[in-house]
Amino acid sequence: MKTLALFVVVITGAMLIYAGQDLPAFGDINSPAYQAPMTQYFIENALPESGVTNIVTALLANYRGYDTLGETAVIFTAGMAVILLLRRRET
Amino acid sequence: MTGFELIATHLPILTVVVPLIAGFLTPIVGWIDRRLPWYWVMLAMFVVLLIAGNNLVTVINSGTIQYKLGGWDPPFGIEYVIDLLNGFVCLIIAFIAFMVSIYSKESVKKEVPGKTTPFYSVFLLLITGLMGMTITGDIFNFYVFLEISSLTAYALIAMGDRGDGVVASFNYLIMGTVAASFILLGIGYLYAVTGTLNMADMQNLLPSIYQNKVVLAALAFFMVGFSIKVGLFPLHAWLPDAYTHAPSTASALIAGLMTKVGAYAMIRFMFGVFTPDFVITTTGMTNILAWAAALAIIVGSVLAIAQSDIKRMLAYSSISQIGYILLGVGLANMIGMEGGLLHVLNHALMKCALFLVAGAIFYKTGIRNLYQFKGLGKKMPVTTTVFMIAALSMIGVPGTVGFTSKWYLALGSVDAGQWIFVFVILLSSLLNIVYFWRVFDNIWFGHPHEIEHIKKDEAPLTMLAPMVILALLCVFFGLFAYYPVHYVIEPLSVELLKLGGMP
Amino acid sequence: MIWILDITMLFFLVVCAIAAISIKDLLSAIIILSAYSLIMAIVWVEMHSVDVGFTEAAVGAGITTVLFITTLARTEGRSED
Amino acid sequence: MSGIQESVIIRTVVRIIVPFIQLFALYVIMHGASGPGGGFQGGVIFGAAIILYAMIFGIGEGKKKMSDALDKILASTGLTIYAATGLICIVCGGMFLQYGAVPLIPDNPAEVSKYLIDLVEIGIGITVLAVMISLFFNVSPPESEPEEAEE
Amino acid sequence: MSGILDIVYAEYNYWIYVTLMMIGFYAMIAKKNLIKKIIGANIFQTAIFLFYISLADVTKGTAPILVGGHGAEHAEHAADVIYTNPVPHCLILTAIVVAVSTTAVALALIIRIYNEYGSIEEDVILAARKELQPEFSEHARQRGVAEVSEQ
Amino acid sequence: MMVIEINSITPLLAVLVSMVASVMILAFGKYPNIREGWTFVAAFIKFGLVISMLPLILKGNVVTYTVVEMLPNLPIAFKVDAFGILFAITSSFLWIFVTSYSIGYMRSLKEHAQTRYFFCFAIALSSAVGIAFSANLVTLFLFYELLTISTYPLVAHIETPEAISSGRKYLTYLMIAGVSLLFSIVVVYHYTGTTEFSFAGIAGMETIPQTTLVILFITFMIGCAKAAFMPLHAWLPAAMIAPTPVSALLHAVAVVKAGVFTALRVILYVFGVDLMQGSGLWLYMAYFVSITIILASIYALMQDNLKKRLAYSTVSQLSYIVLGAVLITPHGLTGGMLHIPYHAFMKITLFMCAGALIVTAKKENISEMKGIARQMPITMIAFTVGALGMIGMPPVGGYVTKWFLLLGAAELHSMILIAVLLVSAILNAAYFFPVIYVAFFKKPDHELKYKEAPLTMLVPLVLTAIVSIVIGIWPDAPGMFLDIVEIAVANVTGGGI
Repeated sequence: MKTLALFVVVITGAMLIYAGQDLPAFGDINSPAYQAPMTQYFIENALPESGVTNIVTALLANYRGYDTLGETAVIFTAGMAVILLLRRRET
Repeated sequence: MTGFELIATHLPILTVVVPLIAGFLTPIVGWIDRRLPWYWVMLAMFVVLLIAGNNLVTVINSGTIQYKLGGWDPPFGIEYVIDLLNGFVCLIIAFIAFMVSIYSKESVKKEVPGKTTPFYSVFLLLITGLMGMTITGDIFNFYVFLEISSLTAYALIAMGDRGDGVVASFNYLIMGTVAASFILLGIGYLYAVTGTLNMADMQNLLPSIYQNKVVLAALAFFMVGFSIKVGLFPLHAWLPDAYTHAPSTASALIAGLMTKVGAYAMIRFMFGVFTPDFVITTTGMTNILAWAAALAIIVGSVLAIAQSDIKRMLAYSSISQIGYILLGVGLANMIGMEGGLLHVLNHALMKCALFLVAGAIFYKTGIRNLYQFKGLGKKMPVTTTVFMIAALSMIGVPGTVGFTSKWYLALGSVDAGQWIFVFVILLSSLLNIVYFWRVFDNIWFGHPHEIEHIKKDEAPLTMLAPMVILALLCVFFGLFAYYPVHYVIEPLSVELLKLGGMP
Repeated sequence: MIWILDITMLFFLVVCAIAAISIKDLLSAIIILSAYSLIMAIVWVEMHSVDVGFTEAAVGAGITTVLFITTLARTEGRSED
Repeated sequence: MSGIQESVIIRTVVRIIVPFIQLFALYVIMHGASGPGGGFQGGVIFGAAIILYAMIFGIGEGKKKMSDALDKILASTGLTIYAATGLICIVCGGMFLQYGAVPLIPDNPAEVSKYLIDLVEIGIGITVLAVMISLFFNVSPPESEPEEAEE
Repeated sequence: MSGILDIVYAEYNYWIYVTLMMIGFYAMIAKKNLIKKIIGANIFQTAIFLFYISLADVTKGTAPILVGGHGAEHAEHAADVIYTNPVPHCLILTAIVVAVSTTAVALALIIRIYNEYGSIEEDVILAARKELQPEFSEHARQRGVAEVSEQ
Repeated sequence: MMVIEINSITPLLAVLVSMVASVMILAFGKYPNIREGWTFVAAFIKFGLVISMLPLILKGNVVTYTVVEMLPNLPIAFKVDAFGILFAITSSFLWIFVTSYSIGYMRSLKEHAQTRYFFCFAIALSSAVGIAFSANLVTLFLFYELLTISTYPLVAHIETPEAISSGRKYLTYLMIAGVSLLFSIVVVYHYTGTTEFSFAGIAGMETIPQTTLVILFITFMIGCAKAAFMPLHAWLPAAMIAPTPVSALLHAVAVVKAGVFTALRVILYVFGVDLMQGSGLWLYMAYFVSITIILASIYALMQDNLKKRLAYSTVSQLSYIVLGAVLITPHGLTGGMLHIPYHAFMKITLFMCAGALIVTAKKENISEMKGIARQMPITMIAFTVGALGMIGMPPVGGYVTKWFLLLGAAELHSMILIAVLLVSAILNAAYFFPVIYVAFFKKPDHELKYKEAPLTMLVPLVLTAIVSIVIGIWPDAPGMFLDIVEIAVANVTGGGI
């Protein structure tokens, strides 16, 4: 089992390192992700469109508000799941 | 704008939001009266079914529906895109879930006593998760809903057999977490090189950077992640236990839907995020997939023969059937793709019916060992007939749904010049006969020693009705496969493979 | 630019991770995991993602640890590997 | 944990500190729009306050502050606030969660969205705190708790 | 700074996250103790988060909270500031919540497993399961066959 | 020859009648008289419907009906032509007799699960007629599989371990056949884009490369394992464990004839006469079936169990039919096709006699049948009639088909095939005469105290014996089988005889 695990882990690691060669450098301002229209749009429009100064909040609650609804649903699901698993009886 | 039009515009989002809100409110509904949640779930599922049906009809009539959540334009906000593929899968989800929700009344009462309210809450959230995964056009949103569906699935599976269910669920959780993390990593990779999260946008941006190693790594991580999710052969370890030990309702739902949605996601990512020529020719990913699927078909069938627990047998059979779907996709030609997609529908119908039957038998007799099924044909004639029809369908007898997909897959394999896959499909038919026929023999020919006089003792109507409907549909779509094929599958395959000069 | 600090903390992360998975006493492992989360939170804040760092501090070092420890209280504290 | 629970100093400190943590949590929730923080972090901190209280004074005491039923209802309510906000946007003629469509303040969708973001953050906060508490109550050992033994 | 250090520096986060991922992944697969597996899962997931956050960072950037707060009076000042990429932050906030939810469910499962089998060691549980389940064994299958041939 | 297609729902009704009846049989399972009443009614209606199409067919038309387009370009459709109706008339006509016979047999032996028996029987008959009327390979395959599945419970009817294992054997052979058939259909569809039968063979078959064509032909013939060609015959003797009416109708008529029918459909209507000749496949197939003819006869000779001997005789006789078809000459074709009904009538008579012996005398082995003819003269006379027919003695029907076959072989100047036919006739005589001799002339070991079988059994077997003689005396009576066969042969060869 341990050998197999090591094997799998090493393969995964190899894949990660392989991909790492082409990843944009750390802190690179010219990375595709930073230069993408999406990022620039958010930085420019967060305040005028959402009225909040924290861009992450604007993203979280407004542009990607639906993701956050899903995230809250995940939390709720976890709560329900734990109730389902550990509660002896319905109260 | 009238109220009706208002609702019509927002149907795409309602597909997901209706079960979601219903799921939130279930605890309150259950708090009012403990018997209410079932009716609540039924109602919600019925509404979802109508919506999903409407969505598909709209898509067929007037093309892809786009829905901008929050009113933000696609690359910036999250977008819902309903095209033929996910409209079709959504309808399957909605329908199977509706059937299972009807069925669940008695079964849940017996198998999950005293916890019906949270059970139904989780049930609805599972549907939400599956719907969300299917319908979304944004890869990160996909991940969020993937996690909703996974968490609910863990919880539902753990409600099954004491001990076994929990261990099965835990193993699934570990595997599922690995899968989800891989997918998250893949999403991160794609985001790192494209700077977008929208699937359509990504598909436009990716072709220019296909030589980038990150893209290939992302594809690999996605494939491994989804392979775990669908239980493709070498990564199937969680599946048999999970299916076997879950409560009947959950087994039917998860077996009918979870893996289908996983397969859907695989198809979506392969052909909707990457481009067909990249996955087919540049990387040869489809070819690898086809071989893995062929292996899964054989190994799943062979292992199914070795089982004596009926649910376990069905679980291994699922592994092999998933192979059919992925084989069709992996063949990557028109006919094979049609077969694979058609099998998504077909397998959902058949496997759900079979698991419901196994649940009904367990509900009535407490038996899961198929060698103890003697005399069941006389005791539960309707249930066993449903089993018979669904099983014949799995075998691929013409006139049932199993035949149509098998036909396409075989034809697709011939078209691809892969004769070996034809033999795999035919061999698996034979193996299916072997393991299902043991059950037939025991059901129809047995004389139980212990029960001298067998009385008819069927499961309650709420359990029987969905099984019978599913069995009838198995035959209906076997004979009238023309309709799904003509309206959905054929245009869909063209669209996916980018044949016919579509952009 | 405080990249020396950065690298030191990242190094600590690896040390913590290895310790967390190899120590046999589970309570210690959990506390180390908590420390790992905290360091991670600091690293993130240092990378200018204050929201995420804040959350990780509250969740990873807070709730997750509490849940782990309460779980330990209901199960057993030692691991065989 | 019994040792800690009997310590007078800790009990007093906790009794004093918990309201402040809660206040801080509310601040974090409301401050999410203009600085780090938000519904989730605030909810977790608020939940942590009650968890801390329950750890020191026993789960029974904790449950007096936050009963199971209340917990469930809060969890549902928070999410319902969120989803209802989305649906209100639909009713007002926008897309789901299109805050700007709500004609709360005419001609200034950004202001509307600011307030609705706060509302949504509160919804998240409520759900998160309820679930966090529920998680803790369910995961923690039941035997130290006399009420549950009666069930 | 020497050339090698430059390379290491340029991508050091990536090497760390790869290492952390491998550690976590290894623990998930190879560790027999269930809690260890979950610890591994946590490390695994945070490693991915680290990757995302590294992706977001920009040299000389600042946190994505608009400088100068509300209003347009500071707009000209704000234009000079480089903000880090907010998108991964948003994603990871969501992902952290997902991770903690998964952990909670996993811990609940572990408690249930411990209640059933009295152990959280995988091999002990496996042995206990084999003992408890004669009906899935080969023996039972053959017994089934024997019943058929008795007739 | 102009072939007019007439669209009519009658073929579907003919198939569905017994399906509906099977439901009624289940519904009235608790009332045996009503239950069997339904069987009778269905049998008569079915025969009526089939025969009602005969005048149209005799005019040289075909009746078509498309039930549903299952997949694009893949309909479930019926097309009744002369060859199809030949098989349909045979099986639906004999169902009437066998129904009566079954009632007597099952009630005399107080068999269990009679409802299941009649239910499966009705389904099997539907399938047989469905096979006869299929317009394309897929429809044929559908009913082919249905036939396999519905006859399995009949074979394993008595539910002893031996029966179950025989059932398994039956299933194994036939399902492998089914899979092989499916494979062949897929290949045909792949190359030609259609599976619809055509009088001259499916257009486009000639484009298939030679090797593939040979493999295809082989897989098709494996698919026709219901026809019990020699290496694949083992299921047939094993299936003899079924109740005798099942052996009689299904394993002398419906199932095995379905196999042969399929083989002929494939040879004549898929490959087509020209392609068979062009590729030389006919010759190999002719030699191949010749081996079956001879070997099976020798096997029959070695059996003491009467039903098993009849089973091997069936194996041998079935190959006559295929032999006739692959001779490709009009005479050979006539002989082969004509043997379908002729063999059916004669063999069913023999089986029903064997069943009567089991019911009244409880005897299955030939060596125990000494002097039995004194007690059961009618049965044994009918048996003799059947046996004479099989050997090919006038005036019983069998000589007609043998004559045509010999003519066909002679036209080809193939001494080997002629020799095969003659040798097999001698072998037939060798395994039937001892039975007759033992029954009529040997003295019983001790006093025999039983009488004839019940009337419900006796009447059908006498009637089929009479029919066997009639078709031998007036083979060319108008509207009789020879007329139909002539039209069928004209269809495939593209002209008159």
